[in-house]
Amino acid sequence: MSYFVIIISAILVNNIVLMQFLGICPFLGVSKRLSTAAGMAGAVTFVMVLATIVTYIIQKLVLEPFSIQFLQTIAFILIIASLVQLVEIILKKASPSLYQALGIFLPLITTNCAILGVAIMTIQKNFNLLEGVVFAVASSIGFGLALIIFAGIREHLDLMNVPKGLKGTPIALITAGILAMAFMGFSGLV
Amino acid sequence: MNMTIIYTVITLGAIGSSAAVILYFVAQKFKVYEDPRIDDVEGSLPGANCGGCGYAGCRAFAEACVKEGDLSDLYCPVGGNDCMSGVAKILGLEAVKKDPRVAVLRCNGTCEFRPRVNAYDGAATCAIIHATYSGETGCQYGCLGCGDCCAVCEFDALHMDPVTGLPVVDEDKCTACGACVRECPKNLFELRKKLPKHRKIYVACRNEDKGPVNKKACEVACIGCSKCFKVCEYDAITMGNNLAFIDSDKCKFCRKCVPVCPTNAIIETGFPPRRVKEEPAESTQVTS
Amino acid sequence: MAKRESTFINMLLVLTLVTLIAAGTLGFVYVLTEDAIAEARIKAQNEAIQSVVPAFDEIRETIIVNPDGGPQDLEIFPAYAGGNLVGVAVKSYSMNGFSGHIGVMVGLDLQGNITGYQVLAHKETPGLGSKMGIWFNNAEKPGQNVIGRNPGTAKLEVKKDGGEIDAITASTITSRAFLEALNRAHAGFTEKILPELKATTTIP
Amino acid sequence: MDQVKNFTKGFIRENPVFVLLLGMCPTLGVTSSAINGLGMGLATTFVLVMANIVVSLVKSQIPDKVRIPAFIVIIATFVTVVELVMQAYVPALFESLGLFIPLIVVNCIVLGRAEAFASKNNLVSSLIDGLGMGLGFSFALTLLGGIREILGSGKIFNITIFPEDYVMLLFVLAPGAFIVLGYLIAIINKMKKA
Amino acid sequence: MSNLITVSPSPHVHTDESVQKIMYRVVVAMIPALVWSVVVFGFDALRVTMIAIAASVGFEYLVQRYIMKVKPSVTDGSALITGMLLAFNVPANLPWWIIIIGAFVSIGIGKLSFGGLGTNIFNPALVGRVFLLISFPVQMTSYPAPAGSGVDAVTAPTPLGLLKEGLMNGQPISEIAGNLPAATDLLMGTTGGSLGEISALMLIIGGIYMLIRKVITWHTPVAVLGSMFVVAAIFWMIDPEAYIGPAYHLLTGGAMLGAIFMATDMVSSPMTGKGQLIYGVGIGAITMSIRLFGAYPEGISFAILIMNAFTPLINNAVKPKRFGGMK
Amino acid sequence: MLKTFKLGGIHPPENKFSAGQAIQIAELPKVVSIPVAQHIGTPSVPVVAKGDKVKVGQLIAKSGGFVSANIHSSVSGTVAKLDLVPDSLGYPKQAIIINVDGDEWLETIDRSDALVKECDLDGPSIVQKVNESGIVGMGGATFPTHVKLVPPKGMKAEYLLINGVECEPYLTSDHRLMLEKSDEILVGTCLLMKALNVDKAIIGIENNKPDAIRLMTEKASKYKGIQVVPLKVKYPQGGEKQLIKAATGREVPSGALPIAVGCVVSNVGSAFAVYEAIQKNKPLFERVVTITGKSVQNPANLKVRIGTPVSELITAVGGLPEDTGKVISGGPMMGKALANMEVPVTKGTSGILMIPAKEARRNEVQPCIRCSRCVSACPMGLEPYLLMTVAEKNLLERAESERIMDCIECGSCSYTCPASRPLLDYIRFGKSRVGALIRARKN
Ligand SMILES: Cc1cc2nc3c(=O)[nH]c(=O)nc-3n(C[C@H](O)[C@H](O)[C@H](O)COP(=O)(O)O)c2cc1C
Ligand SMILES: Cc1cc2nc3c(=O)[nH]c(=O)nc-3n(C[C@H](O)[C@H](O)[C@H](O)COP(=O)(O)O)c2cc1C
Ligand SMILES: Cc1cc2nc3c(=O)[nH]c(=O)nc-3n(C[C@H](O)[C@H](O)[C@H](O)COP(=O)(O)O)c2cc1C
Ligand SMILES: Cc1cc2nc3c(=O)[nH]c(=O)nc-3n(C[C@H](O)[C@H](O)[C@H](O)CO)c2cc1C
Ligand code: SF4
Ligand code: SF4
Ligand code: SF4
Ligand code: SF4
Ligand code: FES
Repeated sequence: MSYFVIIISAILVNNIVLMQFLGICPFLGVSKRLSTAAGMAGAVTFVMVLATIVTYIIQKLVLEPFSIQFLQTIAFILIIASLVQLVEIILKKASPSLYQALGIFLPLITTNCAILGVAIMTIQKNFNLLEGVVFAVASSIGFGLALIIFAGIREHLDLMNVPKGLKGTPIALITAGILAMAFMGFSGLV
Repeated sequence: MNMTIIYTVITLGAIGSSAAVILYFVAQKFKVYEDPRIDDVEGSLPGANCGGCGYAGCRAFAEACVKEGDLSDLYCPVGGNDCMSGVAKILGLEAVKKDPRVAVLRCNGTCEFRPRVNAYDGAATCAIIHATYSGETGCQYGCLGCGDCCAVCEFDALHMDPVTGLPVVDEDKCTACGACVRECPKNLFELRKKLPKHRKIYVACRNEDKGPVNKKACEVACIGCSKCFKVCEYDAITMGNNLAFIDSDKCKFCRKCVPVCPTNAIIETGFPPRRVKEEPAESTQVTS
Repeated sequence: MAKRESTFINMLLVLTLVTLIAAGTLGFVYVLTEDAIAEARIKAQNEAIQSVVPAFDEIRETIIVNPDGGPQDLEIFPAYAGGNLVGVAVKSYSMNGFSGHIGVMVGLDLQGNITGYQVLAHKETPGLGSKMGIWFNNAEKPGQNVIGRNPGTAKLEVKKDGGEIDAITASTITSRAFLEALNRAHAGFTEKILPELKATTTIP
Repeated sequence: MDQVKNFTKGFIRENPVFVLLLGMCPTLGVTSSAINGLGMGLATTFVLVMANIVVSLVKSQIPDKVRIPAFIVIIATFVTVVELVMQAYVPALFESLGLFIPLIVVNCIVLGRAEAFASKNNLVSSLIDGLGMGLGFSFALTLLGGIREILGSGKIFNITIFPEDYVMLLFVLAPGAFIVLGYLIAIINKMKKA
Repeated sequence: MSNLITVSPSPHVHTDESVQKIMYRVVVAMIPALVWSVVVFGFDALRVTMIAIAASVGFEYLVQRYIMKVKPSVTDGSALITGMLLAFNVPANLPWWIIIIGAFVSIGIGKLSFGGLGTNIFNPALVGRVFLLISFPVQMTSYPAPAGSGVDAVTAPTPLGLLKEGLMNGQPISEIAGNLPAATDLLMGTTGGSLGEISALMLIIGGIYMLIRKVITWHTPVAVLGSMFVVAAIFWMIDPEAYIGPAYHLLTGGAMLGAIFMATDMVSSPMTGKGQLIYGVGIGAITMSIRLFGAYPEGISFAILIMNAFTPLINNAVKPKRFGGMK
Repeated sequence: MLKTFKLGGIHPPENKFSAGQAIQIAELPKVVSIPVAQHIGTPSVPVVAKGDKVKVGQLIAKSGGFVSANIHSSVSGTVAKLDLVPDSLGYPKQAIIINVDGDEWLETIDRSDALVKECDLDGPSIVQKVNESGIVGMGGATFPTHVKLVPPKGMKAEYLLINGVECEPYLTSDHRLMLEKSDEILVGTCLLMKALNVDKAIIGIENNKPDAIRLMTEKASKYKGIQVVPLKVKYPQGGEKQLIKAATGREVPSGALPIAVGCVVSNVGSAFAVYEAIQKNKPLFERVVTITGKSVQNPANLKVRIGTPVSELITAVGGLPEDTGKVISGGPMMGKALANMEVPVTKGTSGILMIPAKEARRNEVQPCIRCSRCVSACPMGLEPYLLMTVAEKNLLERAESERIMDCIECGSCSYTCPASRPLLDYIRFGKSRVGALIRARKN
């Protein structure tokens, strides 16, 4: 049941984008078209799960035993940056088609708050490794959900005549605000 | 020494050096494919992404410049010669110099000169009117006045004049990107040589009907009488399809053709006023 | 100054050096701030204790208790004045807040009456649940005041549930959770302190 | 003169939040009050300036291929410093900014990107650039925080402006952040054009 | 000009339908519920409705005229509906200034920011209502007591509120049921609640009128109510002491108002019947999960807004049946 | 339960004022101008020169290719000139202008009214004769009929459908023709069946013409294989895909021709023209035109020579009503508005409709409220509101994938749109751009 709670919480109640404000840059930047949004969602899921696992291991095996948790930030970001690079290389070699699909998003991911944020939250929330993985998967689903809903809306708005001053980012933010408002209905669900 | 500092140094050192090792192999195995000059070229372009060069945006044009290795077919109309020589410098190539050009509307059929014979009532775009029928006036060649051209101009250089019903080119803003030339369903725009002080002499008409027909449709139509053709000493004027055309590259701006036109279809702008008489047709076309 | 080439040795050297320097700096700063951080933490705790129990001059050893087998232990800080126990501060909690965990420092006198409380940590909604910090400590509104009440004798529950406390408007959930934390603190008090008190001192 | 422009551009014309749309997470996440916005802004500014200074000092010693990791390490170091110092001396603010303090690292990679890649500026202009960007960022965060605080809790910097009965709670919650920022960007766009 | 012959592309004839006619039919359909509300809540209901309408229409005019600088289109009647539905969704004793804020949010943020009629993603009235609900939780959830329900009651809880409260206290349904209004009360609307939602009967009458006048199709309302019924029935059958029966869910809260008047807003709902069924089922399912498991006793407003966000995706995925099959 | 097609469709007011008016012969004009491009396909090539004397029925322009048609003189007189004459769009098109003197027909034409049933020509000869007689579809599309009669290789026609639907409001020419020339149409149908080598023909007639249904059913029983199918009234049932769906239940796949489902569709007027061509040796040079309108004094169905100026037909029904705001060639749903009354009647002119000024102008365009009425009305299952938007934004790939090319331009969407949006205007425009794109891709 608690996995269920983690999942519902991460996807709906505490949606990483709409409620926690993580990964806003790609949320605004890569949501213009459905196809790219889906690609980004895939890439984020992949890296987020991987990063959560590796940082979790580092935290538990290195930082905590030596009581140097204050190195969390620097260690995690280094790991994430290298991991993204590594994934890029491996993908390029192992699966060029997947690389084609995800490749352009990978560089954007290092600077995606959501990855670092989820890695840190996994530690903060005292999850075990499996819970951490479930949390990461659910968070990335939440991210993907928000991104894809949003891409649909933005493709639609592109066909509408939004007032000049509000075109683009402003209306996207306002839409996100209303969406966040609607998601508040889920509060208390878990 | 404090143990914490030692652990810190060891841990981070380990992470840092392993990152370095990994990255080294990245650098070794996977060289950068993209030519860095593309970025440089793109940086030197105006970044309007207007497509005037014929490519899908500035980046695509930059890629083409780098790939082609020859700039003779590549030209950014917005950035102009300065921009192209900049590109040429980055790539170590020769840039082609092109005379600056400016869009000119070859129709002077204002509401005043051209009576309406029916009223259109449908989707208000020139393209749709053009597909629907020949237009609200007797001239099927003239401007339809819905401003499709203005809508495509990225540079805010075209505006409809509510009085004349014709678009007006703001020559200072026009970059000769050619968007209006491509857009106008009546093919009324031409990119002509740009001269200082907005000097131009051109036949502001595309009506290919015979004289009697088009005279009824529009007071300032070119009736194809060839008087200008005969008076031109530089072979700049050609006749065809009942219509005169002045080649802006050959015209020497002697202004002899202007007064001989019986319908005032030839427009001159940017010249000092003539001593003899003022052409009424000018007033509507002179841009500020 | 010429750029360094991206040779393996250079890269390894530079990166290692950078991290080492960084690590050194950090370790240094950490050592510098370590005490300050700990102090700040203790100070915050002491301030909390101070604000909830009557004047004291000494806090004796912390007592750990878990009265209801909940997920966390309670910490009881016995406050002494002139060598006599004057009250305790109980670090209590509830997991049933609107957004989960709520931490409260509860002050109790020797009878188990609430002498004060301070919310230590919560994630309740600003403007709604977050009002609990002041709501239940309002002498002007007896309906919502908990100070002076004794969870052992009074029914510290929201009125909707048949208790005697007015819930925060539109935040019944938070109110319930908050009161749960108070009751839990009292339960800890009853389990550990009361028997001792009964044993050592004579309370009527 | 150039330096002045370099410095001021971060406020409106190239404001990292309003115009460049960078660092949106902290912008939205911590601005439930003006003071939080200001705190976050200043912390970021500190990291950015320090990192810029260090990078411009050592840039010639760093091979191209490891520039980014090195830059990340430098930034992360300063972030950790900020973290530790805040924890020690302003624990309350540290609590309320929460997760977003470590996230400065990500943000600064973004904000300092030009610096990291181009590395073409000298010490002074790097410093000024960092300062300008950082203060622009702080300005944006404080403005956003201020507006949200006034609308959402009737206060600004904890000074009550109007009674609590009339506040619109939504503005201190997540949706309010998006909505206020949306309209702010629209207004700034309009101002820039005028 | 008038004596010139007109030329235009085909077709040359047009129905006598217009946007105005559609909108005013919706207004007519809402009148029974409004009248009933005035009967139950007295003059206050009328006061709230009038303020909401005046503010919505006023903001629409002012914003279009002075901020957007376009020709105001207040006569199309859509702002009128938004105002009325906003009023239908709030307690009848809401202070005037909150109503005005709600109208401003509905029209200014929910509608005109997207470009005005037809462009908005979300149902404007619900944007306003949810904004108010979150911003002013106290005022938005203190419902006046219906006339004749008891002398001393100043505020009355909604049936769903009573239910949620009881369940939260761990009471079984059989125990709570005694406090709950009877089904006939729900149908007639002599219970606490937002001013327009109380009488299921009046809303159904309005819905039937709109169906007959072809303003709406059956898909959305049936899908919303049907899916709510199914979800409620499943849980009810699992444990009738913990979950109340499905009929109760359909008759209480905003179910009818939402399903008939709000989910059917054509601007923010999918285009095809099949799409509307998916949309409606989504609304029903989300509403029920909020009602059964969430913090709020009622969730249809949130559910509609969430499904509004899915509308573009549904429109992309569900195409009308093409003549000649899919390629 | 009457048959009809399933998707979409609308019910505009019928206003068939001239349904009771018997077909009359129009007065001979003084001058005719006969355009050389009156049909879909390659324009014909004139075979007469200025000053030539011509007789009624004489070939004056030869078919310019396979998809093209011969053109015959509709009058006797002298060729005045070959010149550019504005067509109904106002664009000048090549035409042959003939000054009329008298009414001298070619001797080969049988001018009697007697019904000739027997025909000893075989299929290919019938097609040959249809080709020579310049018969094109009279239902409005003016597609050369002989092309339809030769199915592409590998395809076999199974049904011949005769389109007596006349779903356009106001128009009654097919209706009158069915009442007055029922036998001729049925014989024409038999000839077409023979040409196509099919043994089943269906005549589809909408229920609003009960007299025609009764008469045709009664007469058809005497002809083998011909069945009259009454259809429920719904526009655009006359569209060939809709008619096939309604009458046979088959659905022509997107982008395919009717022959793909074994059907060939011809208008009743075309069937009548085939009868006249084969049995009476009379090429196509005249047709029935409905001249009508709400304020028209004597709405009429006139048999008109091709090339007659529209203005003369208007005079024939009492002149242009004072309040006229728009004159349409064809029906109100698909017809073209005329900017000029001097344009000639062509083989495709089925009616002339005068619309009063107060109905001539469209309502003010309002924003789309996404009511989806256009979607429900579209007989092709398209999403007109979306097609309009993508056409407006010039998103051609999207327009293509949303199947803009399937649009039959019936106008049901524009008709129903409560916001009076010019849907079809934009869709038509989008189609032309997408069409150009597809052509460019092929080359
Ligand atoms: C965004 C949001 C935040 C909320 N925050 C709280 C909260 O902090 N504490 C709480 O008890 N309820 C919170 N609620 C729940 C509602 O206010 C709920 O209606 C209330 O708790 C129960 O109603 P009542 O207290 O009026 O009986 C929140 C609801 C929403 C939508
Ligand atoms: C290029 C082209 C080829 C055609 N070929 C055939 C054909 O081989 N057989 C046939 O029966 N009809 C053929 N048609 C005619 C169409 O089926 C149809 O009758 C004509 O386009 C007019 O139909 P409409 O009035 O419904 O638009 C062809 C049409 C076109 C445009
Ligand atoms: C929307 C629409 C409506 C049509 N209505 C009719 C009609 O009422 N009667 C008719 O004969 N043809 C009508 N047509 C033309 C038919 O599609 C088809 O081209 C014709 O029946 C073929 O016969 P023809 O080639 O002999 O004209 C219509 C076409 C369209 C696209
Ligand atoms: C059947 C129907 C239902 C409507 N429902 C709503 C509604 O729930 N809320 C609202 O603001 N407007 C509603 N409108 C009015 C209008 O469509 C709405 O304001 C648009 O969303 C504005 O673009 C409705 C209109 C119709 C025809
Ligand atoms: S110049 Fe061409 S595009 Fe411009 S308004 Fe005239 S017809 Fe339209
Ligand atoms: S005649 Fe010439 S000038 Fe006059 S409207 Fe036509 S094209 Fe324009
Ligand atoms: S005109 Fe085209 S899009 Fe419109 S209803 Fe007819 S087939 Fe559909
Ligand atoms: S009928 Fe008109 S208003 Fe309705 S969806 Fe279609 S285009 Fe929009
Ligand atoms: S600041 Fe850019 S993703 Fe968070």
